[in-house]
Formats: sequence, C-alpha cells, structure tokens
Amino acid sequence: MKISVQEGPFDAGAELDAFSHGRHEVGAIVSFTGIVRDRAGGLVRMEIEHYPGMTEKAIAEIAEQAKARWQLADLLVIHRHGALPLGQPIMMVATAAAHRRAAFDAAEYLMDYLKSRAPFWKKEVTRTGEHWVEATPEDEDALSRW
Amino acid sequence: MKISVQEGPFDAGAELDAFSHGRHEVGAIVSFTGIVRDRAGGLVRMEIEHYPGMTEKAIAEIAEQAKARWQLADLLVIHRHGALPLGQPIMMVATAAAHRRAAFDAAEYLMDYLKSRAPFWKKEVTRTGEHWVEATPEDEDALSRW
Amino acid sequence: MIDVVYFAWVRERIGLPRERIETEAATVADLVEELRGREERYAAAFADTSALRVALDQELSEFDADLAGVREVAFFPPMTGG
Amino acid sequence: MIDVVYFAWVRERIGLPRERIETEAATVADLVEELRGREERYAAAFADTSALRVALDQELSEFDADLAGVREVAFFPPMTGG
Repeated sequence: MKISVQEGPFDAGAELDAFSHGRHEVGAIVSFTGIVRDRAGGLVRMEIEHYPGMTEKAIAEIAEQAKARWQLADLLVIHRHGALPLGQPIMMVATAAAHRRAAFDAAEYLMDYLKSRAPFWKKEVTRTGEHWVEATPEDEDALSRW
Repeated sequence: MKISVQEGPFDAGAELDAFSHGRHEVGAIVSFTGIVRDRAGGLVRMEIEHYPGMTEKAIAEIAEQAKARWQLADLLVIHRHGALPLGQPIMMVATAAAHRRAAFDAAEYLMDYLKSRAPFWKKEVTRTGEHWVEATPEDEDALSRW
Repeated sequence: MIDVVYFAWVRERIGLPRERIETEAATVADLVEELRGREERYAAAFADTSALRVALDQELSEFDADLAGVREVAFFPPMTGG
Repeated sequence: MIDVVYFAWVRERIGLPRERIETEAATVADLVEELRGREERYAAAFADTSALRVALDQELSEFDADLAGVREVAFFPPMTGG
C-alpha cells in the first residue's frame, strides 16, 4: 500500500506500471487520475493547501477501510499540494482486486472520501482573480452511497 | 479514440500517459486493466479466441455509445487475443471526462459490454487440462444496470 | 451458398473453423436443424441452442432470424471477453 | 494553552495560520465565542459556523465537543480535495 502526499509531480503511467507489476493474484486494476481543469475559463493555476499530519492520517484511515471492505490486494493514493499548472495531475488512486466490480467500487469510494474527508482545499487562480473552490452538496451526497 | 485488437503485449502505463497527455479540458481519467489471473490454481496460460471483423465492429459500437452517453472527451480500448501467460495484461480501457462520476461510469459500462457483447472467448490451460471459461449470469445481469 | 463459421467449443466440437454450405434454409433455426441432421459432431455442437449465440454478417442476431441475403452465419458460446 | 490552526479562507480572514491561545473554554463552541469577541477579523471568520469544520488533535469533530485534554484545534471550510 503506497500513500504519498507530495508537492512534486508524479508520472501516472509509471505509477500504474509499478503498481501492476508482477501481480498474479489479481484480475482487475482500476486507476483514477485527477487533472487540473479550466472550469470557468482563464485559469492560471490551482493552489492546493493541506493540513500536514492530519492529511496522512485521514488518507490512511480511508485507505484501510477500502482495503478491508473490498478485500483489495493493494491500493495506491498520491495527492499533491502547492501550486499546480493547468493540465497537471493533481492526484491518483489505484486499486487491485480479484474482480472488476470490487476494483471499481473501491476506487470510487476512495475518491468520494478523499474529496470530502481528507483535509485539502483548492484555490483557483484565474487571470481576473482568485477564489476558493466550494464543496458542493453532491460531494457530501456521494458518501451516502457507501 | 483509440481501439486496438492485437496479439502483442501493451504497456498499460505508457498507454495511460499517452492518453492523458496534454489534456486541459478534462478533470478525470479512469483506467481499467484486466490481468491473467490464476483462478483455480495451476494455470499455465490463457488463450483468447476472437472473431476478426466482428470484434472491431462490436467494440466500435460499444465505444460510440459510451462516448455519447457520458460526453467523454476521449476513450481507449485495447484487447489482446492469442496465448497470454499468467500476470500479463489482457485488456485495458480508459475514459476521459470533465467529472469523475462520468469517467467511472463510462469505464464500467465499457467493461460490462466488452465482457458480454464483444466476440472474445477465453480458454484456461492448466497443468491438468484445459477448458473454456463460461459466461456467468452476473455478466449478463451487469448489463441491466445501464 | 452461405459461409458458416464456428468459434470456441463449437469450433472444437465440429472440428473446423469455417465452411461453405449449400442450403435452402429460410431461418437460422432451419439451418441449425439441417446441420444437426448431418453428423453426430454437429448434433453434439447444436444439442442445446440456448447455450449458443448466433451472428449474421457479424451482427448479433436470433435463432428465428431470416437468412435471406445473409452471407456469413457465425455460431459460438456466450462471449467471455474483458 | 491550546494550539489553534486555520486553513484556506479561515486562515486568510484571520490573517495567520496558527496561534497559541490561553483559554478556559470548555467546548469548541465556547472557544469560537471567545475568538469572535476578540476582533472583527475573527468575528468575520466565525460568522457562520455551519460553513466551517473543526478537527481536534487532527481528527474531525463537532462544535459541541469537549476541549479537555485537546492540544490542537483546527478550523477550516469543508474539504475540496480529490
């Protein structure tokens, strides 16, 4: 199980290959990559703040729950903080399971919980100003699925 | 949109990187990799037969439906045929969308339909014999979600 | 004349991947009946058509479908890709 | 003595990321009341606690939670990771 909270970039393809390498016990690997997107137009960069210490603990807890619930062979969580330019990967999760449904569900669970329960905050810096991204009711509603 | 039905191996990480590169319009990329797994014990290799001509048409149709339904920015399907050793990637799908829910749902849809509607048949060759993998009622039931 | 192709265990039971058949069969079911009457290996392959799928000119179809204008009929078990 | 930390727009409104506070507050709500009374920037940051989340010693908690034994209180808006 790899969990990394980091300022530097990562290579999603290399991470996926390392995560998948030599697996004989799993049939299904799912990955999710979140990318800095220009939602409103004019985005210059995304700034991600986090709560060092709590972040790692919160992610580890979410990861342990996913691992136990779907009997995952393995999982991966990488989340960046700091200033990220447009088009850059923000974060990634990967799950390895015997069957595809477990791998998909666990990856969605990780994403839903990371979004609303891990202490990260996103600020969008555009050509005309900057503002904190607001959590939506859908983010919270997503948790009720689980 | 990349669709490939091929005998040779592929590198899931390199495919994911190529698929993700330079995307400014999407926030979410999901990938699925299916791997040859030793289900019963004693697996020597998996042999995948397909129906050349129909395979490509069936996959293209499934892909077009997913692309339209979830307004995907892009998608990728790679499926191998021939003899595959244990631990090797059999196939891969990837989806790119503005939001994570669309990317996840479209990837699951692609998998569910590729499994039951694209003309591939798997034979497991074990140390004690060989047998064709049977479709399960769950495979067909999975389609009713959509 | 129609091309008939077989996959997976249907191919193995019949013992060949493809053949060209002279037939007057109007529907897939008629063709299956005709093939069943040929030899034991065909009877074995087509014993239970609920375990089989059929494609006409590379499109999934049904056993009651019409064969008029069809050039290629394929018989195979349910798919197991992915 | 308790460490109070702020994140995102809470940090920006109050104008500092962390401070050490001498307090007798029994609950998070008591502490919020005390901070509100300090200066306008605190009143602004804590105007609507339904828009805020609180963590005690790095675990998510509630505004009616007890502060006994707590070393670090964090205030921040709902998370927006992922």
